[in-house]
Amino acid sequence: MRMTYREAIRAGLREALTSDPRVFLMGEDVGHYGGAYAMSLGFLDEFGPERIRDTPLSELSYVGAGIGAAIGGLRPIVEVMTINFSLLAIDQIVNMAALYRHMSGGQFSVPVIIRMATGAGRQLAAQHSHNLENWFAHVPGLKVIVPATVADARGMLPAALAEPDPVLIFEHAMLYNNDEDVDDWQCDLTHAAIRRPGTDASIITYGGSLPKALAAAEALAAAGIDAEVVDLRVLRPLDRQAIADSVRRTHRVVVVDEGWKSGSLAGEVIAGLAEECLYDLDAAPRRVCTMEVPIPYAKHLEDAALPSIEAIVEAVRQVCHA
Amino acid sequence: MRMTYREAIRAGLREALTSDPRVFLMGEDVGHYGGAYAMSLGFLDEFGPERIRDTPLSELSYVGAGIGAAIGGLRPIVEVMTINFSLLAIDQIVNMAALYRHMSGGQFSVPVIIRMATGAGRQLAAQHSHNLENWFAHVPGLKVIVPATVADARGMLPAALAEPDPVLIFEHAMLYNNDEDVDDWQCDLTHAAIRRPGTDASIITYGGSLPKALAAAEALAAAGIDAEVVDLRVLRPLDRQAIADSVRRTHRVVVVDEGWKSGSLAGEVIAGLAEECLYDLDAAPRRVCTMEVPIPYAKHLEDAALPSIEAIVEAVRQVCHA
Amino acid sequence: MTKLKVDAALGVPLLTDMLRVRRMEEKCAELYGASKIRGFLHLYIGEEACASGVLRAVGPDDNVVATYREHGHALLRGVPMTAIMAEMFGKVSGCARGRGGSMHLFDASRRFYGGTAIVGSGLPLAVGLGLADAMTGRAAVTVCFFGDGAVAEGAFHESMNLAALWQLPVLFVCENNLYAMGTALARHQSQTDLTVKAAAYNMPAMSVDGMDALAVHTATVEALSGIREEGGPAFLELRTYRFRAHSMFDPDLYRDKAEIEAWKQLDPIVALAGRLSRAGLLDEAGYAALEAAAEAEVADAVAFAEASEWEPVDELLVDVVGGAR
Amino acid sequence: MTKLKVDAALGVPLLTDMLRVRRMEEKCAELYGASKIRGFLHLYIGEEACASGVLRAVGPDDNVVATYREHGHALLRGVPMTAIMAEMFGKVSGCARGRGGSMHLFDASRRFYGGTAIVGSGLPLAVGLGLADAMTGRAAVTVCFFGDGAVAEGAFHESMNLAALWQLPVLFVCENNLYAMGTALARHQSQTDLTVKAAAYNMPAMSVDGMDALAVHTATVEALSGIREEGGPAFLELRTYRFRAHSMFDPDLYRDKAEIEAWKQLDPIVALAGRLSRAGLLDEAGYAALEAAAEAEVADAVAFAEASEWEPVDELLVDVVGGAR
Ligand SMILES: Cc1ncc(C[n+]2csc(CCOP(=O)(O)OP(=O)(O)O)c2C)c(N)n1
Ligand SMILES: Cc1ncc(C[n+]2csc(CCOP(=O)(O)OP(=O)(O)O)c2C)c(N)n1
Ligand SMILES: [Mg+2]
Ligand SMILES: [Mg+2]
Repeated sequence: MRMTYREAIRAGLREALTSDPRVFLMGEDVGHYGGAYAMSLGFLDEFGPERIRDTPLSELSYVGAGIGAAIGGLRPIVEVMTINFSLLAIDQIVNMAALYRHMSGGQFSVPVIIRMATGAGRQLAAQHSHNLENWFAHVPGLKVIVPATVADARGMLPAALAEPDPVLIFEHAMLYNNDEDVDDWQCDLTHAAIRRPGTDASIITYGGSLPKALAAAEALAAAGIDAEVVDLRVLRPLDRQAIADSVRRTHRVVVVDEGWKSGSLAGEVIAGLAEECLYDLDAAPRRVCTMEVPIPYAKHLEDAALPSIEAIVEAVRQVCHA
Repeated sequence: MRMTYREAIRAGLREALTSDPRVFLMGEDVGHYGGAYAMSLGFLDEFGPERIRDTPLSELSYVGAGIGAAIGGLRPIVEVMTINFSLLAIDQIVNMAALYRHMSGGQFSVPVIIRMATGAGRQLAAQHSHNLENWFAHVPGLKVIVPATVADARGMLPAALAEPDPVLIFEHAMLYNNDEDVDDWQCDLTHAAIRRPGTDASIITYGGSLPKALAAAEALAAAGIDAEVVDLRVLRPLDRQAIADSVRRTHRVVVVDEGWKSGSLAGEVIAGLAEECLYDLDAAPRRVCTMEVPIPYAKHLEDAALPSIEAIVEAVRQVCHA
Repeated sequence: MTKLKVDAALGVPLLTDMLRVRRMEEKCAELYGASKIRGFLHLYIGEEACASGVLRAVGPDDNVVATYREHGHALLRGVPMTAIMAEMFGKVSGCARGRGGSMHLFDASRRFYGGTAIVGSGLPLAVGLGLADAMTGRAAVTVCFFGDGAVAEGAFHESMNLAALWQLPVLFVCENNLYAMGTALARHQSQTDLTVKAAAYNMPAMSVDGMDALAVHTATVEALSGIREEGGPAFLELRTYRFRAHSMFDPDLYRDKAEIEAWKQLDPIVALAGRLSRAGLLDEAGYAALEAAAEAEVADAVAFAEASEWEPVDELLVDVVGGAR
Repeated sequence: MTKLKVDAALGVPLLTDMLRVRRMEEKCAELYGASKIRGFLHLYIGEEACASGVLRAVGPDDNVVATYREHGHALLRGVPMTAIMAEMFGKVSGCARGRGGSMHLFDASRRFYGGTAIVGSGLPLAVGLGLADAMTGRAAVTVCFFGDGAVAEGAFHESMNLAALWQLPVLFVCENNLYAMGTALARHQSQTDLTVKAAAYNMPAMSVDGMDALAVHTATVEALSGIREEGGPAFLELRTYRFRAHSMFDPDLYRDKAEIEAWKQLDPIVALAGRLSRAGLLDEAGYAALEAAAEAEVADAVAFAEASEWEPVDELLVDVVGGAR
């Protein structure tokens, strides 16, 4: 069945709301507005205001209330409009959701889902273009997932709802209108996926950068370089095995990540490879990340700041000809 | 002159308050209480309530007000009691302080200093034991410094006050009572420092882990391994040259970092080395980080979670015998 | 409430202000359709009496902090329309070199501090600017605009308390347009009388018809003189309405057409023009001249923006931190 | 304010509660000196009337959320003193397996949700628990304790608004001990009458003498029945005082000795014991028996804690995430 990434998320939300009375959706403008990205358009009529809850602009406390409601036995899906605003709620996510189970000696579960749009690319400028998934991926107690395909957009939400722990879902806003044929969307939250097998180099990426990586791989194929594209899917815990396996086959690696380079998730991937399979690397690994600059509004500057297909192609060429 | 880390910070604060009328200190309990870590004891009497400002428990807004006062021409030193509470203020730090200059086209400077205690080791449990310097070090527009020695505690604050940009100072709480003879404390905010030269392996670290790294190096010396200890001092921008230079000499590297391993600053250091001097590495690099768990209260569990001298020694042995 | 007497010395400038903002933004909407302007664009149409009434009362030494719906505030603070338009085009001649766009207009020389897009984030900034002025003895007020939605943020609460506690010269101006994006006031505030909030901080408060530029102006003059005399902050609620959708992406499904129409009857430009005309202070030709001037200014601004250059890509990393540019 | 009539059926249990908390904490202070207890230790001594008065009014189905100064709340919620003491020793038999310590006491079976140490962080949690109950139709109230200092946090503002907006069954109990660490109320609140804050959220509020366990109890009963009947939240201010320093690290330089002494004259234990005695409801022997029982319980708890095991180090990573333990 052909559907967009947005439709896939919507279908997952609707299924959850329909099948589990403990599930409800809460966030800014999820109700009367229908979701900033139209993710819940029509849901208010369908499920009523008790289960489709418009919140005030109070990120810290409605995220915290979602955490509390999860501890209280419900299965809240909290939508934070974008990752940019999650900084106002990050204390509750890190200091409450992530720690609560362990520091209580395992007495409580916190099965809350926190979804948010992430990423740049739409000329929304510095305060509305963050990629900070790596921050959340640093925190024990959280699970961090990044659907990059329509099938994962469809399948990862139900999988997340089966988790006993807080799951953060990052939806790159540039993916919402992508469409694909989706037949089998059942999936796990433990494995990375090879989106394009290849033998000459591994391009490791996630989220909004996957389409760029695949396009780069196509361009490289035309030039005789057969790149494998690995989609991390889950940023915490990382599927280090899959990463290492790919690199042990190709011996060359480029990591593509829309985060700023220093301290990026890409850095963690490379560090893990250096620790685990240093001698399998036939060339110095490379990162294609966002330039270390607040994202500017002007299109040509934003484009220059973000990872591009050309930059990925160039990086793969370099590792292959090293 | 012999002084403690605490006295060194106090001396820097006093000097700044005395010499520059634009400087003031603001934060929770910096005045009547004298600072949670007694950093400003007596300052209220000495400098008066206009310049030693007790704030309400309103991290987001007093940090934001410090940013605003800096934009307005002052040189605020904002004390956030500990890094744990900075999560409540992180939106203002990232979305305002870090971005303001660039997104205004360079019209404004934000010369604010934000100081905070960081780190674990005193049985303060999960919510009071964070190390998240790596998060801040990820953000363009910020400068992140981590004095690990008494001389740096003395010298880095005046150097930070000379910066035109937001500077975050992380003071590891386990260092406050350390003492040293300090004669020359003039320093820059650009270079890492070799705290112990060595030839067999590089131990790269910062902040509260430096004393552990030095102790490990001593233990290793007794066992015939001559380890170099590099103190990063500045986490953003990283002195990548110094890191690479050390490893090019020793060919073996262990990075010690009290942060959780996945997504740690240590990972960034290793990633940089893999990119820049892969062929200089004679053994897979290793990280000694905090276990990926909320820090427990019980002493034996906290100790087990944190980097230990023994673990550093063991890691260096491993890279040396690889 | 009895309407204030209108006089030409104030009425005509206020009308001029509002017309300039209105025509500029209508053009922006058009240019958005033509893809000349991109990103988020939040129009102020319908709310012009707020910025004009307030900013005509503010002096050059005062500071102004605004939100992402700040085209009107920037313009009426004195930022040239050319620089605003160029900014929205993303050109280097823009008031933020094209880096900010619609949501991030800045002008240091006019003490216009943005243009920030995290709801509520301007309030701590305003407190800090007020603190700097109070500590240096600079006689100035910081005027901080924000919406009703921002009132729900912790930043509002903390900033109001800080400003009142430290008696800082800050005027908090809440442009209550009854909606935070698609969320009506009563769905985001348990207490919809926003002046009651100010009492929780011991802060003087006034609520004014935000569709009446003269009333806004008078209230602002009063509030500012209170602040200048007493030193402490004040809270001003302006009851207003946006005629357009929240942003260009908003299908505006959450408001009654009838409600929108009723508010449009209160158009602040039509209202003030009518009063000036009835008072014999502005005839048709006079009004037409104002219109024509506004349109000419818009045309100039667009031409300027079109003709301007892009910031060279190799300047991308300039001004991330300080240093020679 | 006229004192409530004291009756033995309530007065003696309240006194018993307070004595148990007092003796337990005095022992904790001693054990801190002996390095048996480490980390932060925030004593509640002087404030016992608050927890006892409130918690005697709360039912087993209700939820309780507290702060880092929560030994008394945990104990009076029914957490065994043995488990509390073992927790402070860091033993696996503690109510959080020794992972939490003084600031993080938990007991799921008694609906005691901590024990959290980020000031203000319990309020959103309480809102969420209240929301869960409201949505599932579980008849229960969530009682949330916090200090005057927490009132300055954005979390307070946002949580009060949410609870009132959604009419959730939450009782917000502010233990106003006049200081946030070393910062006196008037130095952190521009409006020191905290009940005015509740008005900003349209929430009913009461202020009570927090040194009088009976008054606290009566007010709580009233507030709870209001919540159970109306559904919506309420705010209760308890005016109290801590006799000891903020934590074991605090040299307590910011308070007048005379002020402390004056408050000590209002010791809630002495006050209630005196009233019971004057009313002929408790004689010296009766009081001595309560004392002795409390002391015996403390001695037991310490012995239990001493005798308990440490959590094995190889369980360090258990329960970071869910799964078989
Ligand atoms: C912290 C934060 N949360 C959410 C948003 C998304 N958002 C932008 S404007 C807006 C509504 C703000 O309403 P209000 O403060 O009333 O201002 P108005 O747009 O009505 O002028 C929202 C939810 C944001 N920019 N920042
Ligand atoms: C967000 C946050 N900021 C600062 C602290 C440090 N701190 C712990 S308790 C406290 C004072 C709290 O005062 P109050 O809320 O009145 O409670 P009390 O201690 O008087 O019971 C402070 C500043 C903290 N734990 N959390
Ligand atoms: Mg609004
Ligand atoms: Mg207090």
